[in-house]
This record gives sequence, structure tokens and C-alpha cells, in this order.
Amino acid sequence: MAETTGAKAAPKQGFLKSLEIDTRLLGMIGAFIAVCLVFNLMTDGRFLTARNIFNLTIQTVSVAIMATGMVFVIVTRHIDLSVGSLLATCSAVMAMMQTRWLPDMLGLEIGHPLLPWVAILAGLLTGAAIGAFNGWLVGYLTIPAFIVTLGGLLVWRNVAWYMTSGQTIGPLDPTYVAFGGINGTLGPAASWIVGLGAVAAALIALFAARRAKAGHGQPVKPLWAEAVLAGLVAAAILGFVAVLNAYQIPSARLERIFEARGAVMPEGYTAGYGIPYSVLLLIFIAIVMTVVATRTRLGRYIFATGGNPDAAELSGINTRLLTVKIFAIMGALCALAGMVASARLANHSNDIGTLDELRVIAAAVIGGTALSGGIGTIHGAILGALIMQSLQSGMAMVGVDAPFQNIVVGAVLVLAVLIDILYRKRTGAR
Amino acid sequence: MAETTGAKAAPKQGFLKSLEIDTRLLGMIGAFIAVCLVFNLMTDGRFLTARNIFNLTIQTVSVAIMATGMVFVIVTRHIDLSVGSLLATCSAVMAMMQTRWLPDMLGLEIGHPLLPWVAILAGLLTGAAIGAFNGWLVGYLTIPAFIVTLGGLLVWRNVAWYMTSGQTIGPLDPTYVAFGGINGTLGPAASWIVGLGAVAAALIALFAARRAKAGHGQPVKPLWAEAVLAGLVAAAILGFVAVLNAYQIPSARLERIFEARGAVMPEGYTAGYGIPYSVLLLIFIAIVMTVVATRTRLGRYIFATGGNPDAAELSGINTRLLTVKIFAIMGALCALAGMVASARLANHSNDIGTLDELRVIAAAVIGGTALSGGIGTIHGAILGALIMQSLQSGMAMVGVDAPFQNIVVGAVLVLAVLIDILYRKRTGAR
Amino acid sequence: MSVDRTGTPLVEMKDICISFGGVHAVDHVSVDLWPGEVVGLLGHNGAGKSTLIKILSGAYRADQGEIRVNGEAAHIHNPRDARRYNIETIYQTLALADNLNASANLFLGRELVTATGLVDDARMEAETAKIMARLNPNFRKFRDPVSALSGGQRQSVAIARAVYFNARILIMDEPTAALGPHETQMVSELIEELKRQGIGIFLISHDIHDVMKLCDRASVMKNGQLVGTVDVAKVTDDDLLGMIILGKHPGQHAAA
Amino acid sequence: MSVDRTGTPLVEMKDICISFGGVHAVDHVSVDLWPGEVVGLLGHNGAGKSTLIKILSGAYRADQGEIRVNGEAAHIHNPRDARRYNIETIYQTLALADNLNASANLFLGRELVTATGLVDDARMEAETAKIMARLNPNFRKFRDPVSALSGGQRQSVAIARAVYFNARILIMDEPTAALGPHETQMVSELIEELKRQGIGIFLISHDIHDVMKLCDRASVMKNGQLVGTVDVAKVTDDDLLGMIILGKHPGQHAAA
Amino acid sequence: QDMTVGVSWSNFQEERWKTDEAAIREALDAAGAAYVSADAQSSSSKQLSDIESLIAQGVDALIILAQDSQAIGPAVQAAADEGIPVVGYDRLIDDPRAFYLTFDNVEVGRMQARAVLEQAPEGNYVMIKGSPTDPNADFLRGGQQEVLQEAIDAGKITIVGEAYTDGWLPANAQRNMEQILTASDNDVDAVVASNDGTAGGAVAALTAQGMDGIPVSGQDGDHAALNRIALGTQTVSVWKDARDLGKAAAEIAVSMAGGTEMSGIDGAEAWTSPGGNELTAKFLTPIPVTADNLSVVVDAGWISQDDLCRGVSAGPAPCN
Ligand SMILES: Nc1ncnc2c1ncn2[C@@H]1O[C@H](COP(=O)(O)OP(=O)(O)OP(=O)(O)O)[C@@H](O)[C@H]1O
Ligand SMILES: Nc1ncnc2c1ncn2[C@@H]1O[C@H](COP(=O)(O)OP(=O)(O)OP(=O)(O)O)[C@@H](O)[C@H]1O
Ligand SMILES: O[C@@H]1[C@@H](O)[C@H](O)OC[C@H]1O
Ligand SMILES: [Mg+2]
Ligand SMILES: [Mg+2]
Repeated sequence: MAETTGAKAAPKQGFLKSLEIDTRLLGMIGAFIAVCLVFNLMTDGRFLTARNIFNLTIQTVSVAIMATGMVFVIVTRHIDLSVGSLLATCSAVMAMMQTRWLPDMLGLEIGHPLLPWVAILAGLLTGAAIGAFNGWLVGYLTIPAFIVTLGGLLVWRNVAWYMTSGQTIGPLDPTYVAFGGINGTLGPAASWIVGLGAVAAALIALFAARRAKAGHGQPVKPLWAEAVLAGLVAAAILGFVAVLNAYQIPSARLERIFEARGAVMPEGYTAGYGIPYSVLLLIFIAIVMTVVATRTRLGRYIFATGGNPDAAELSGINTRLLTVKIFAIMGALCALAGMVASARLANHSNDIGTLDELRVIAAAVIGGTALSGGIGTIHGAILGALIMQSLQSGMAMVGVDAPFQNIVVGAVLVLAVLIDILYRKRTGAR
Repeated sequence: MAETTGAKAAPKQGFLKSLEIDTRLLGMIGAFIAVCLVFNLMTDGRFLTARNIFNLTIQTVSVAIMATGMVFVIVTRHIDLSVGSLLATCSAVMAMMQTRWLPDMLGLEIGHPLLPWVAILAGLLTGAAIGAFNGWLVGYLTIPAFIVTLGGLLVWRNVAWYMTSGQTIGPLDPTYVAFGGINGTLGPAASWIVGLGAVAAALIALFAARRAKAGHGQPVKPLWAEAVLAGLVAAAILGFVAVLNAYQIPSARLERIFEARGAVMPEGYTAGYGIPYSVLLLIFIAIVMTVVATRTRLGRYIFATGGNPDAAELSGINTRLLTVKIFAIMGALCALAGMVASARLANHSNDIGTLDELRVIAAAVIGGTALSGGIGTIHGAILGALIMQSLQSGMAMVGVDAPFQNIVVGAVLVLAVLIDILYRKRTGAR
Repeated sequence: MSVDRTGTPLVEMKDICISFGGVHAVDHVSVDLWPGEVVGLLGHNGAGKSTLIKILSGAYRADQGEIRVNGEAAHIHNPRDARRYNIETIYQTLALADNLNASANLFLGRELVTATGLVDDARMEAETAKIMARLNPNFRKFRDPVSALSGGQRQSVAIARAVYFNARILIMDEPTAALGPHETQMVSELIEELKRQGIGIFLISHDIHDVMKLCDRASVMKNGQLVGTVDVAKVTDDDLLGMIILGKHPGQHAAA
Repeated sequence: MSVDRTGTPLVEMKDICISFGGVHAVDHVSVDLWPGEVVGLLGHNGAGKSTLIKILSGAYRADQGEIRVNGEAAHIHNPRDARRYNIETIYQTLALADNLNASANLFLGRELVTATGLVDDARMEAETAKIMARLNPNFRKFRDPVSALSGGQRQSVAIARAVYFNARILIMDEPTAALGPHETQMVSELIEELKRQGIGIFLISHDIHDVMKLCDRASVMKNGQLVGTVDVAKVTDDDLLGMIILGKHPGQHAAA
Repeated sequence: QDMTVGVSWSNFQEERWKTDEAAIREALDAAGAAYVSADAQSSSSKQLSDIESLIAQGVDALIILAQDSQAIGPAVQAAADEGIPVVGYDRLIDDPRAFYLTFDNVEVGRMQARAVLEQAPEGNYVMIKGSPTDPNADFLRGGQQEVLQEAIDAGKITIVGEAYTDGWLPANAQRNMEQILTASDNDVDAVVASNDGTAGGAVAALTAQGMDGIPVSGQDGDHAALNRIALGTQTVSVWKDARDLGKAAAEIAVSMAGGTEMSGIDGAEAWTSPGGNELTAKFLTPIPVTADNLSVVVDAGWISQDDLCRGVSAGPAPCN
């Protein structure tokens, strides 16, 4: 509201202003960089190696995928505590499909190329259906989302337990496991191609946006600012690809790959990993979700409902149906996250996704999503997930006791958000 | 807001209207009774025995104490995820105080009558101080409560771990353990006295309220309604005492008591338990918190801030300081809850309070506290805690598979809230 | 009298009742509206004006009574239904999403989209600029969330939203309460123009002067009940004031 | 001229500036107020009137400028500070806690308490009834949360809150925007009475007629800047309109 | 059915409890007794409530998988007051009124370390410990240390990384292993993991580095872990045949409910707990399952040969 004491804003700095970069984002990136640098110091430079950045990226994917969906849920003033359990149920469905049900029922043999895809589809449908059901309870029966999803937290974890009779299910299909991260990467050449393609797409998008604005006679940034921005984007994309490519496949693993092909590894042969499929998936989801949030009616309605539910309803938005859609999206994303998580472990285990609800909500909130609704960004949530994961992984590398790690993670979490808040206060961004 | 579609209300029924009972409460009581009756059927009448009601009551105390504080936190649009961890830290302080620190430092011997009281005081101060610190971070540094207390969740559990070096601390002082429930009860005679005193106090309060209203020329209920209400209250209080008195101390335990006194138990001797001290403590807290909520400035400011934080600030309320107070109260209540929980276990265990944050928040929400702020009652939260606990205890009695129990608990939780919602829709109460 | 009241009325609200917790906010009220007509709704604070028109706009559901649009029974259970009958409403509380900017609010629920189905923010902003130029020429804050707007600026956005889309029935609940003299003047002109286009307008206002100037008929409510409906040309300011404050119907001037 | 402007002014706001994200909402504005005087603040929508007075009421902090109360520099950093100077404000947005009832809102921050320190709801309700009788005689809804009140009823509560406590400086931001003719009349009478008691009042209003009737002087703002301050007795309606719309100062009538 | 036995589980997270439950059920069925249970979800407070409910339900004997060896005291007290016998299952209940039935956890730790040490007598070791809140985690770690101490003192073995695993979660073990590998540039020769779940996480991290095949320990005989032994990616799973334990527990509970004294139980011995209490206990012997004796688990019907040998071509017997 407008009347908060001291809620007024000072003028933005000229340079950043011309760039029109979201200053909200800058504070968070600053906090993230601070965390990284400190860990790098504490680990004698091991934290910022290609290898660790690669690890961090793949460790983040599962939570980040769910966090994008959580943004929508929280923006509309709801909450979803059932994501971890939903993930477990979807993962159980996918694991059972590919190792038991499909082979038994359809007679598809283990190893059949269709198996993983049918399994994933089944998982997606399960997730979306359960999510939609949650949304129906919230939207149409008007039960608070906290209660519905707290119930879901209890129900779905144990449904998953029943599906697998409490057993660890695995090993999973190799194609499926390729979605887990290190077991499925593009390789350096393809990674460069993807990277260059992304740069091209980004440039075209920037250009198109500029044209559209100019076309309607609206002010555009100065050309130099546009160029700097384009340069930054290109550098970020290509730098990221370079880092992922720089991480060399360990020779022991290479040898085994050659062996499997029946060949002998040439002396001194090396190869980089490149972009993991799971990261590609996350990037794809991030783009789609961002487009949904900012460029579609659905996204507009989500933010309008979050800003003022009554106004949204009076504007003719079917807010009940909207709730169903939001939770269905969340459910489908839980399924994808479950796929990545179980593929990463190469097994479905009973406790998969435990406590993920907290991580996912925390990622969204760190990323600037307001629990009071109406405010939030997809990229913020992903950055939030990355910060959380850096803290945990970094602490594991520093090698202090687990209890002490948790203390530091808790404290730094609060500090990182504080840095962000202070930064925004200083620059006067909202 | 006033413009929600269909938010309009039908007239209340005449009888209930004359009684002026909170219909919100009735829906919840209805849901609770439904849960009890179903369990009673499923357990062949074992659920509604004096013994099980006694158990239920003492099992509920710890979470219910915290739930009363959570009402304030949620009403002001915050959340506290750290209550379980805070409970653990306070419990660790109290346990270490009475078993290690005080004996070592002050030279108070184990068994010294001052020990438990000094320990409890230390725990209370710890809880209030940590809570106030949380409140400062939220109120003055404007870090979202979700982040602050998520950090607290990680930090304080592990601080507790370090205090005790990860060990279970016990056995605790017998006086202290008396706060745990079954080990400290009033006995039948004293219980009757307390019960009669409570009835008298309630009647006086009803009468005083009536006089105050009439004094300002405001409408009062018809005398018959006042009488019915008084009758209901008296019956409820005395019935409760009767049930607690009806639960007989097992003879093995009686024998032990006599033995300890160096006496021999007379043939055929029996005795009832009466009101546990922990339940007395909860009732005391409930009354104090209700008075704070409804009859003090602090409570008024809490609800005003929850209804419209900007308006509260503009009305000259120091909302930042208010936040500190609210979290400090929450912290002190965590300490009391920790006292009850560890006294019940006769030990401080590492995992004490784990997941209590969910239970406590759920109790408040089931009890009608709105996560969007401004609405909530203390008695509702306690009833919510009772419903949660009945579900869990009841399921353990029904004798279905443990994983299946969790599924049922989750489902019934949602159902109970739904019953309440439908009831209120039908009667048109808000 | 310029309004032709021979055909079927555009809107008939018959015998409408609604109560909140036992209190009758609207009590057996009937009003109607012809095309090209402006009907003023008057009454003291809390008389039930807003509640009555919220029933027409789908925000509330009546406990009793009937709504007819163009002579046919209309089933209006929510705001979407009302839109289907081309009923547009300016709510007294404005009903804006504070976190969105002016153009997002203006097109809320009816966004303009590009060929690919994405919302076309640039075009919506351009359209917003056009319509705002007619309502509030000082308005520049197209990019800010409406929470950053002044009271009058917010009201202008709410008005723009209702008049941009081709309504046939327009409900205006104190549309100029927060507007400055110049902005109020522009809204008056707009109302005249919409009237000429054959749109029917319910106008709630406390400004007797405005009502006398803009309205064809006026319905006065008191304590949830209809005091009466009068032909504005046949009554004086004081007649209306008498109806509002005393609830007295000026018998001699009974309307059609 | 009935106001005595020889002593020290009650309030001086000097050279006040504030900007939001680079836009100057208030730009070097100076206004003052003497005891027993009503100063009207006029201007188009978004001119900066509400922002200016929110600086005086402690809701915003100025980027630049000085406030003096009774000739002494006043440090007003939040609404509590303003209350200490006996400044009371009726905000344009009313600033009510929707979940509380009328009397809880009226006494918010200054509850009446019993001997035991508990809030005395019965007495507060009785007091509320008294003051509301003077503002809005139809008002009955003492027990409902204010979210259930009509727009005008809510505004009555906000007015009651500001005038109940013995203010020396009263800020009224469009206090009658939502009020009916009768209720508006009662507020006008109240203003006259407060004026007689020597209270200084800043009155923001769009109703030139009201301003001419109630105010001693009028300050007009346009686009964040002060167009000028005039003695109401020495100007016509049209002079004021010219100042508001065109930003033209009627040179010959420059005020004290 | 005139007799009811209540079982209070601390949690259901690890795969093994399912098997334990089935074994207890089966044995109770055979004895004509009814089975009721509750899941404490890793909370000692909830476990106390659960046991109170089970007692209120009228059980004749209790089997308790204690979340906390001391905090379970009041529950044992309540049972004793009602004259209900208690069997402490797998995890210690430090109270003489409970019969202690377990596999020796320190011994399990020793077996894990021994099997790994045999394969990697020298080099860099990583210790993946259990949950910091589970006392068993430290028992295990203690047993492991006993065996490794000599080699450490001799400078043959260096522990380059050591981490607790919050909640025994494989995903946490995997992340910890990854970070330790990164921190040590993959210079790791063996992993002593405390159970099969954490071993699974560790192996996943090793596989990613192409290091799968170095010695890794575990316990519980989880099917996935036995499969890994057949595949050669895990060295040992100390097999505490849950069916024996479950069966024994059920039988002891039934006979104690029938009035048998603790000392009268077949195989009972007196044992002094670390807390100094004189308990009556019965210890079952765990079996370290390695590639050398894989057939035992199939022969015992613990796992089908198909499941054991899934994806294994020329492995150790019986997968050859
Ligand atoms: N949601 C609601 N719940 C309960 N009472 C309500 C609600 N909305 C309105 N009322 C009551 O109904 C009556 C009519 O209100 P309404 O808003 O229709 O008045 P109005 O004529 O528009 O007044 P105003 O001129 O002040 O806007 C008032 O007494 C009001 O308090
Ligand atoms: N919190 C804020 N953030 C950004 N801009 C603001 C904020 N509050 C006000 N403004 C802008 O400052 C300018 C002055 O607003 P203000 O509310 O003072 O106008 P006003 O003169 O009171 O107008 P009205 O007559 O419509 O109430 C407007 O352009 C408005 O958009
Ligand atoms: O068998 C193990 C048990 O002993 C321990 O306490 O918890 C984890 C299990 O894997
Ligand atoms: Mg109205
Ligand atoms: Mg204003």
C-alpha cells in the first residue's frame, strides 16, 4: 500500500537506470556472489572450479523446477506443503512403471526404448491430476491451501510407500537415468551449438522487444545500453557453457565408456561433460514459466488474483478454475522434479523429496516472492534455489560437522536475504 | 473485503443467536465431536474412555501452548517455523541446567528443591530472548518472518545439539517431571475444588460482563439465555473434572507409590488421577492469552496490525516493537511447551519438537486463524491442537497399518476443516 | 423528455431483497433503465445503493427478486455472467489489482493478444494512453503499479476500464468522488456522449447538482427501501433532498 | 478577515520536496496555517496534495525542507511523532483496520482502559455512539467490522477518529468525498465549530463551492509545485478554477 | 484371537522395517495373536503418545523400536504400571524392565570396517555416518573406528572426509560424498557408509566420477544394495536378517505376555548397557554379505535371484 511510512524511493542511479535491469535481481545476485566468494576462500579455491559449478548446477535442478511452480502458488496467496510427497508419488509411479508394471502388464521388456517415456508420461499425468485435485479442494471447496497440502504431505508420501511396498526401486532405465545430471550430458560440441543458439535467440528477443516498443511510440533505452545488455547476456550464456565444458570426464569413467564400446581409450584422451540434460530441462522450464508469467493471460490473471483477489473476480476472472490450473502446473512440475531426483539417484527411494517443501518455498521466498501475494519472479526463485544449494554444498565441502553446517546455513540464509534487502533499500528499488 | 462474490450472510438461527455463541466455534466443535464418535465406534468404545481422554489431554498440551502464541504471530501476517527448534533449545537449556550446569557451577546438588525452578526460569528467558531476536530481525530489519524462522529452524535445533553434545539428557528432576502430565496430577479432591472454583469464576465473569453492558445502555441477552449459557459452562467444566478423576491410577503404580513411602497398600485401595498440572498450566495460559487478545491494548494492536498494517502504523502503533513483543511471547511459550514435552519424556531428547512447527501452525489454522492475517482465536487454536492430536492418537488405536494411518490422518484433517467450512456457510457465520 | 420509454426496458430489477446477517440492506426494491437513459441512484450513506447495483453486476446474489435484461429473465450469478450481458461496472472501491499497472488493470480479463496468443503489452499501453487522454490529461504514470497512483488517478483508471469496452449497460458507483473539477467535467461529457450512443447508465452520486444535470430519472433509497423514482425534469433540488433526508415522496411528481 | 495572523503560525511547511523513483511528487512547496484558520489545498488529480500532507502527518519523510510547529522546528519521522504535536489526520484512503469494528478503529492507539488496565469496550462503544450521532445519524452498525460498512459509513468513522481527540492541527484529505448531502452538511458544521475553537485545519477538497464556503485561504498545487496561495474572500470560483486547471496565478489577488 | 501385541515403530523410512513388520505379523499369526502398530515418524514424543494409545487399546505385550533409548523411559514405565511386557527391538531401551533383542550394532560397525579394510588395506577413507540424532549412528561409527584404529595409527589409512547424514537420507549422503570428492580431487580409496541407503547415495556420487568399484560398506541387506554387491559397486551389506529378528520378537512378546519371565526366554543372557543397567538381552548374529557369500541371501529366500542379479552378466555366484 502506498501509505507505509518511509516506503518512498530515491532516484535510481543513472547507469543502471539506463540499462533498465531489474535491481531486485542485482541484490540477489550480489548475495549469491558473496556466498560463492566466501566459500571459495574457505575451500582454497575449490568451490569455484568447473567441477563444483557443474555439481552445484545439477544438485539445484530438482528443487529449482518445483520452485518455479511455487512462485505461481505463492503469488496467488496460497502455499503448497505437499510438493515433496507429490514428488515421491510421481517418482514411485515412474519407477514402478518402468521396472514392474509396464513389463508385467504390457509385456514391454526391461530395456525397451519406449519404457522410460511411457513412465514419464504416466508420472506427469499423476502429478497434474493430484495437483488439480488439490486445486479443486482449495478453489472450489475453499479449504485453506495450507490444510489441503498439509493433508497431502501425509497422504501422498504414504501412498508412494504403498506403491513400492516401502522398497527402494531400481536400477532405473539408462535413458531415464540420463535426466539425472552427470549421466546425461550434451558433450562440448553440442553444448557450444546450444549456447550460440541461445545467444542468437536472446539477441533477437531484445531486438524484437525494442521494435515493438518503438512501434507504439514508447521510449526505448539508448542504443549503447542495449548493446551493453546484449553483451552481458551473451557473455553469461557462453561463460556458463565454457565452464560446463571445462569439467573433464574423469579418465576412469572414459576408460569404462571405451571399454563398453569394445574400444581402447587413446593415450591422453580427454573430454568435457558439457550441458547436462537436466539443466537443459530446467532452462526450458524457466523460459516457458517466465513466458507464462509475463506474456500470457494465465500469468496476468495469476498476478492480478494475487494483488487483489476480489478485483480479479470482479474483472470476470474465474479465480476458482485458475486455482485448479495453478496447482495442476505445480503437480506436473513435481513430477518432472521427481524424474530428475530419482534419475540422479538411479533409484527411487522411499524418502525421496523429504523436506523438499521447505526448500522449495524457501527458494521462492529468497527469490523475492512475497508470501502476501502478488509479487514474484521465476528467475528469482531459481536463483533462490541456487543460493540454498550453494550454502548446503559449500558447507559440505568445508568439512565441518553436520550440526554446525546447519547452523551456518541457517545464519547465512538470513544474512543473504538481509544483504538483498539492504541493497534494495539503498538503491530505492521496490 | 466486502466485495467478494457470494460473501454474503444469511440470518442466524434464533436460539443460537440469543445465546450469542461464536458459531465459528460450533462448527469446529462439531467436527471434533464427529472425529471422536467415529473413532469411538472404530475402537469399540475405547476412544471415549476416561483413560484415553486423560491421555489425549496431556498429549495435546505442548503443541496447544505453542499454538496460542502462533495465533498472534499469524494474525499479524507472520509465521514462525522455528518453534520446534526453539522448543528443543529451551528444553536443552532447562535439562542441562538441572543436571549439569547448576550442579557444577552453583554447586546445587541434584535433588536440590531450587534446581527445577531456576532451570525453568533460565529456559523461559532463553526462549523469550531468542524470540525477541527473531522479532527484531522481522520488525526492524524487515526480513520476512519465513526466512528468519526458517534460518532459526536450522540454527536452534543444532545449537541444542551442541549444548547436549547430541546426547539424551536425563533423568530430569522429579519436581520438573511433574509438569509432564501423568506424573503430576492434582488428585480427585483438589480437582473438584479447582473445578468448582472455575465454575464460580465463570459465573462471576458472565455476570460482570452483563452488568457492564447494561451500565452503558447496551442490549443484553435475555435472562434465560444467560442461564442456559451458565449451565452449559458449568456442566462442561465439572464434566471434564469428573472424567479426569474417573481415570484410576493402575494398582502397580499405586503399590510403587506406597512402597516409596515405606507403607503397604491397603487391600482394594484405588485412586483417581485428577487434573494434571500440565493441563492446569495450559488452561492458565489459555485464559491469559485470551485476555491479552481480547481485553488488552497489546491484543487490540495485534489484530489491528493484522487487519491493515499501514492503518495500524498510521494510527500511531509502533508495529516494529509490536513484532518484537509477539515473537518474544512466542519464544517464552516455546520454553513452557519444551518444559512440558521434556518433563513428559522425563528426558531431554535430541529430536524433541521435531516437526512441531507444522503441528502448531496447523492447529492454529484448523482453529480458524487466517494465514492472511487479522483473524484468529486462542480457543480455536487449542481446539485445533486437540483435533490434530485426536486424529493421531485415534488412528494408533484403530489398528490399521502405520503408513495407512498417516493417509487417513491427512484425509480426515482436510475433511474436518471442510465440515467446519460447510457448517459456517450454511449458518452464514463469517 | 428525450428518452423513448415505449419498447422494452434495457434493465428491470424487480422486487430485489438481500440481507446481511439479518439486516435488510436492500428491501423489495424495483428499478428500471431504458436505452439512452441515465438513472440516478440517490440516498444517504448506507442506504443500500452500492449493494443494489452489485446484484446487477454479479458481485452479490439477491435473496429474492428478478432481473430482466431486454425483457428476458437474466441469470447473473457472478461478474462473468454480467459481462456476458454487456454490463460494465465502476465500483465504489474501484476493484483494481494494486500490483499491476494502469493498462494491465484496464484490460484485465480481456487482454489484447498478439497473433501468437501472447499478451500485447505495447498495444494495450498505447490504447490506455488514448483513453486516458480523454479522462485525465495530466496522467503519465503508465508503467507504475496502480498502488503508486493518487486517489483520483486510480479512479480515472477504473472509469477508463468500464467505458473502454462497448458496454450497453453501465453502472457508475460515485465515479467522480475523488476527481478534480476538470476531470469531473470530462467524465460528465463522457456520460453525455455514451447516452447519445444509446447506452443505459445507472449513476450513483451524492452530488444533487450533477444528478440534476446528467440524469433523466432518479431513484432514491432510504434504509434499504425505495423511496421513489422521479422524473428529474419535474422536480427541484429540494424535492430530491427531501426524499433523501426525510424519505418523503413528492407525491405530485410521481414518475412513469 | 477573521483570522489573526500576527503571532507565530501554527504550522509552517517550508520548501518541501519529495520524489518517488525520480519523479518529483512535491517540488519546493511552502504552506502555512494559523490557529483558527482553514486552509484549502486544491489541485488536479496527482498534483501532490496528499503527498504533501502525509509529510506533515508523519506517513512520509521529506527529501528536503523544514516543518515548524508554533515557530519551532518539528521533527516528524513517523505518525507517532505527529500525534505528539497534536496533529490528527483523515487520510484519503481512510486507514481503517477492516477487521475491527467502528469503536475499535476510532480509539485505535488510544484505547480507553478500565482501572485494571483492560480495554473498556463498553465505554468506547458508548463514546462512539455519541460522536457518530453528530456525524451520521443513520449509523447503527457498531458491532460489525468496518469491512461490512458502506463507503460513506467508513468515511464517517475515519472523520470521527480524527475529531474525537483534541487535535490542534487537523488534516482532512477529501473528508466528504463519499458522504451524502446531509452527512456532508454535518461535517461542514463541524469544521466551522472546530475553527471557532482555534484549531487549524488543512482541508483538501475538489469541491470549489465547499472551499469557498469553509476556507480562509486556499493553496493550489499543479504537478507537484505550488501555483500560489490566495485569500478566498478575494477571489472568485473561476479564479480558483483557473489556478487549478491552467496553473495561472491571479496576480492581483496575491495573499498574505 | 485373545492376545494382541502392539508394535511401536520409530519410523518407516528405511526399506528394512517393511520386512521386519511382515516377519512379526507372520509369527504373531502363527501364534494366534493380533497385530496392531503405530508409526512415530521419528519423534520420541509421538512415540510416547503412540504407546499410550496402544496400551489404551488393551494390548497384552509391546514391541518397541525406540527412537531414543532413554526418552522411551516413561513409555516403559506406563507399560510396567499396567503389567505389560516390553521387548526393545533392534535399538537399545536402557531400562531393565524391557527385554533387549537386537543385532549388536557395534559389531555391525566392526563388520563394515573389516570388509572394507580387507579390500583396501591402505589409502584414503571416507566415513559416511548415519543421522546425528540416531544413537545407533555413533555405535556404528565406534565399531568402525575400533577396526580401523590400528591401520590409522600405522599411517596406512587416512580419513579424508567424514560426514553425518541428516535423517539417513540417501540424497544427503550423495551430496556430501560429491562435495568430499570435489574437495579431495577424487583422491579416495574406500568409503565406509553406515547403511545401505547412504551407501546408495555414495555409490551414485562415485559412479558419476567413474570411481564405482572402490570398496563401499552398508547394512540392512536392502535389495538394491545386494544388487550392487552383485554388480561390484558395493563391497558389503551387513545383513541383519530382519525376518529372524521379527520372528524372535513376536515369539518373545507372546511368551512374555503368557507369563514367561525374561530370564526364561530361550537364548536370553544378562548384559550390562553402556548406561550401566543390567538388562536381559538376546543378540542375533549379523552376517556380512559380500561377493563371496552372496548366495546366502537367495538361499534364505530374502531376495529372488532375479532381483539380486538384475543387470549382472558375469558376476559372483549365484549371478554367473
Ligand atoms: N458485506 C457486507 N456485510 C454486511 N453488511 C454489509 C455488507 N455490505 C454492505 N453492508 C451494509 O448494507 C448497508 C448498505 O450498504 P451500501 O454499501 O449498499 O450503502 P450505500 O448506499 O452504497 O452507501 P454509501 O453512500 O455510503 O456508499 C449498509 O448498512 C452496510 O453496512
Ligand atoms: N507511494 C508512491 N510511489 C510512487 N509514486 C507516488 C506514490 N504516492 C504518490 N505518488 C505519485 O505522486 C503524485 C502525487 O500524488 P498525490 O497522491 O499526492 O496526488 P493528489 O494531489 O493527492 O491527487 P488526488 O486528487 O488524485 O488525490 C502522483 O503522480 C502519484 O502517482
Ligand atoms: O538398520 C539401521 C538401524 O540400525 C538404524 O538405527 O537406523 C538405520 C537403519 O538402516
Ligand atoms: Mg456505496
Ligand atoms: Mg490525494
